Amino acid sequence: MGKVYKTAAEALDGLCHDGITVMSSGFGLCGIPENLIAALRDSGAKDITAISNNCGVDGFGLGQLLDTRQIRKMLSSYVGENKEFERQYLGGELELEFNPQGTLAERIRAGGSGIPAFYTKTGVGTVIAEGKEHKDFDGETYIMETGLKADLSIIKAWKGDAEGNLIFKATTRTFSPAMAMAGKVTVVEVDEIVPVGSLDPNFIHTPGIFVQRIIEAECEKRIERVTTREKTS
Amino acid sequence: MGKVYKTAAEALDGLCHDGITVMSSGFGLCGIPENLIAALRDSGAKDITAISNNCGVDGFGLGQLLDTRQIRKMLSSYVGENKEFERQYLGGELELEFNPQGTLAERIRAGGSGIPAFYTKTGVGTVIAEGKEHKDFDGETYIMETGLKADLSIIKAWKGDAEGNLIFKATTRTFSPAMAMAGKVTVVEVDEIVPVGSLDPNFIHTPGIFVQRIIEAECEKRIERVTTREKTS
Amino acid sequence: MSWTRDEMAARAAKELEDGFYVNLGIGIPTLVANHIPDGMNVTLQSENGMLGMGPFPYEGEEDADLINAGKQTITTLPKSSFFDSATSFAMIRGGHIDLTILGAMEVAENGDIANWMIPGKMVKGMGGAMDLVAGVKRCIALFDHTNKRGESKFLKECTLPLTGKNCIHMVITDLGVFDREHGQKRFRLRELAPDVTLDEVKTKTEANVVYE
Amino acid sequence: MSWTRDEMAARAAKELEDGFYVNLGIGIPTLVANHIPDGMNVTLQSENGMLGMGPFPYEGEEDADLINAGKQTITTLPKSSFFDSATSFAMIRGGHIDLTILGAMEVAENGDIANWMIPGKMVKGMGGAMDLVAGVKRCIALFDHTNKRGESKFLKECTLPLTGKNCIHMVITDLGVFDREHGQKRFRLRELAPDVTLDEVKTKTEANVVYE
Repeated sequence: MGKVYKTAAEALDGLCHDGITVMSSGFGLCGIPENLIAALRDSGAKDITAISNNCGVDGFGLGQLLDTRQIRKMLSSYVGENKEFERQYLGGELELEFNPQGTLAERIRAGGSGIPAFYTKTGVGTVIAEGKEHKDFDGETYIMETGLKADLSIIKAWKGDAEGNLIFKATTRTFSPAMAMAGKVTVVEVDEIVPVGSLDPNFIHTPGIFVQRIIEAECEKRIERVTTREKTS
Repeated sequence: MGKVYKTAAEALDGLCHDGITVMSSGFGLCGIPENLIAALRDSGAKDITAISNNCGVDGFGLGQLLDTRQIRKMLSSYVGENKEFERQYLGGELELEFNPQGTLAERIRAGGSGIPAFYTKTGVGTVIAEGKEHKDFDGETYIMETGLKADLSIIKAWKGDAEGNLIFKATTRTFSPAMAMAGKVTVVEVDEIVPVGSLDPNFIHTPGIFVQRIIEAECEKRIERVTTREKTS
Repeated sequence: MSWTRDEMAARAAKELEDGFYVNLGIGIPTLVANHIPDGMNVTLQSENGMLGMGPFPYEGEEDADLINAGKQTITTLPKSSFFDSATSFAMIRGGHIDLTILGAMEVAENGDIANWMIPGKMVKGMGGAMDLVAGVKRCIALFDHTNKRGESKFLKECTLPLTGKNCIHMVITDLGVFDREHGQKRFRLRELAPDVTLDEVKTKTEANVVYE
Repeated sequence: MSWTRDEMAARAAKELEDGFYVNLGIGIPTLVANHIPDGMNVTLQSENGMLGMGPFPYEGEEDADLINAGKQTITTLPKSSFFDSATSFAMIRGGHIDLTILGAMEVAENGDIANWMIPGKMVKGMGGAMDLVAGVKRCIALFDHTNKRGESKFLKECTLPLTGKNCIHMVITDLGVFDREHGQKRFRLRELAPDVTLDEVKTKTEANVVYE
């Protein structure tokens, strides 16, 4: 029953199959589960529905699964950094469902929280609202959005313990806590596995109940846009 | 524009009026804003709608506002520890709306998050579901619950800074983060005000944006049920 | 001899499995914690915002900021974590808790449970009970088979206001164990307490139960 | 002389108030951060989960784990806090952000904005823009008054797919400032850039605007 696995491949063993729905953490290239994405690619699973805010860049992040044609459908809020994505999408090989970023985040949280649907103002009067139930509350119009779940969530954390308790660093957190809740099975890669009891119980971001498997793994952590300022003395 | 106030009375100055809706934090007597409750009592505001998981005990916590007949209506999940509550309720002086604890928590979070309503399985087939919209998702029946907001939220935190950033200790957290979000004005009492920059940005439970006023104040922290075990040597 | 409260709790503890996350109700269910087998990793959730509930503190070491859902002072374990109520009930409602063991005033043969309200008496509130029975994967009701007047509490239909419908998977009373697997509509008698006879159970059970 | 991009940003910065929480869009709006008056406490939110966005790091001090919503490396301030996306958009959707300043492809006289999609071209996605315009208390659109062909981008009606309806409260372009208070339906010209004539604005504005 131990949650700790040695490698990304072992951690995904038995979990990947054709047609699987996978949530993958991160914002741009920040906070993506690099090793688990590679292991998912190597599993050969096809016709994947991928739920992720972005789709990496060409050849990196989820972009790797485009090169191998493993993704059939993407749910994202922004996919602007990827030529191969554009090619496959315009060629009709890839299905795409845009979600406003906040709606995407809340749908994932709802899915993991036993909430099948909720109402939001976001997207009212836009293409996003088409075909969705509209309802008025206090004289304002809202649309209904549904919860999202996944067969598998792969996420990146900073530190974790053998019980699956996790903490996240800086802006790598983004969708990870919600995805950990929404995955039928959640597999995590962390920079460092620490002994149980070394994380302060007041400051655990994701309690171990939401995590089924965990590995320690090194990431390249590529930076999409290095921006700096000059030192003025 | 500073958020730091000296006393509970000053922190509530100008915020209390008859008919106000107030959210008050805590679970039982754990994590209740003792000083702000006393200041609310002293404000003399009447016909208060109080949203709080419990109603304190006789003469302590929100129980104090029962003695002074300031509460007209309570939204709670459990009010079992209070004789004066029982007396006023059975005498028709006090209105009471029970919410399942998880529904109450989620309604408050929703209210603070711009979500006017959501669906839940909790309470389906019970008195809680009466008069509420029912809807099926994937063959299961859910009921619609609405978001809750307050004119004023009074909450207790462990440490806070002048920007309103907060951390909570142990099981005092409960409804506080959601109530901070759902209050039009949120006033906090903390055990300790610490310098801005001394709280680790990775481990702030409630970001300062949700907090308008803050005081440092000592609490009695009465324990409702002291339970201990014997030392076996 | 029917089971004592502690024996009922011990029997309920046999339903635990390694790796389980469990929420125990107030009363007899609380005693189940004393019967977790050594070496089995079971994590107790307290719906006021804690996973990994530890034992009661030693005298003088109580922390007013650390209580369980029954408002008792408790302690942490190395694996413990704290979270807010919205997250706690996301955990419960979202089906992440493996098992809950709850007290009951009445359970019906269709799995309905009533354990929060007696009309005409002062109502204390349902607390987290409605969320637990609606959300947790498996719900066990643990209660005395009959009331003080000797009347069955395991009924054809609940007479008290419900906590949840069709949500109880197993019933453990002082007389025995009844369960229904997923998909099965009716409870089946699985086990009798020592020296309790089938006749006694049949006499004291109003619910239509399969007796093999 | 119409305003430069930097002058537009400086003009937008005049809408900031002490204590404000502000979300700045990508492009010209980002420049507004350079014009926050000294001594004014303005907290910048980045929708990927940060309050209190600091300046770009010095070379060699970039942290791959710390970026803004434009995916640029940034730094923290003493007041900074991090949180997850669900909380970040609870903040936005729940009306806790005082002001957002966004770029636009088109704004209509009724306050509609289009800034995410040009049909026929590859669509990159709306990111957080739809949430921002729907949730933030006050929305300012900051954009060049005309496109490359000299055609007005401040229109009677948007021609591109909308980001949000009736949500823009102020328009700042290279030619001037237009606003509508709450409840007012139409925008009113408030200010002209230096040496820009009323005639020029009228010629270049398709929207029905109140010119006093």
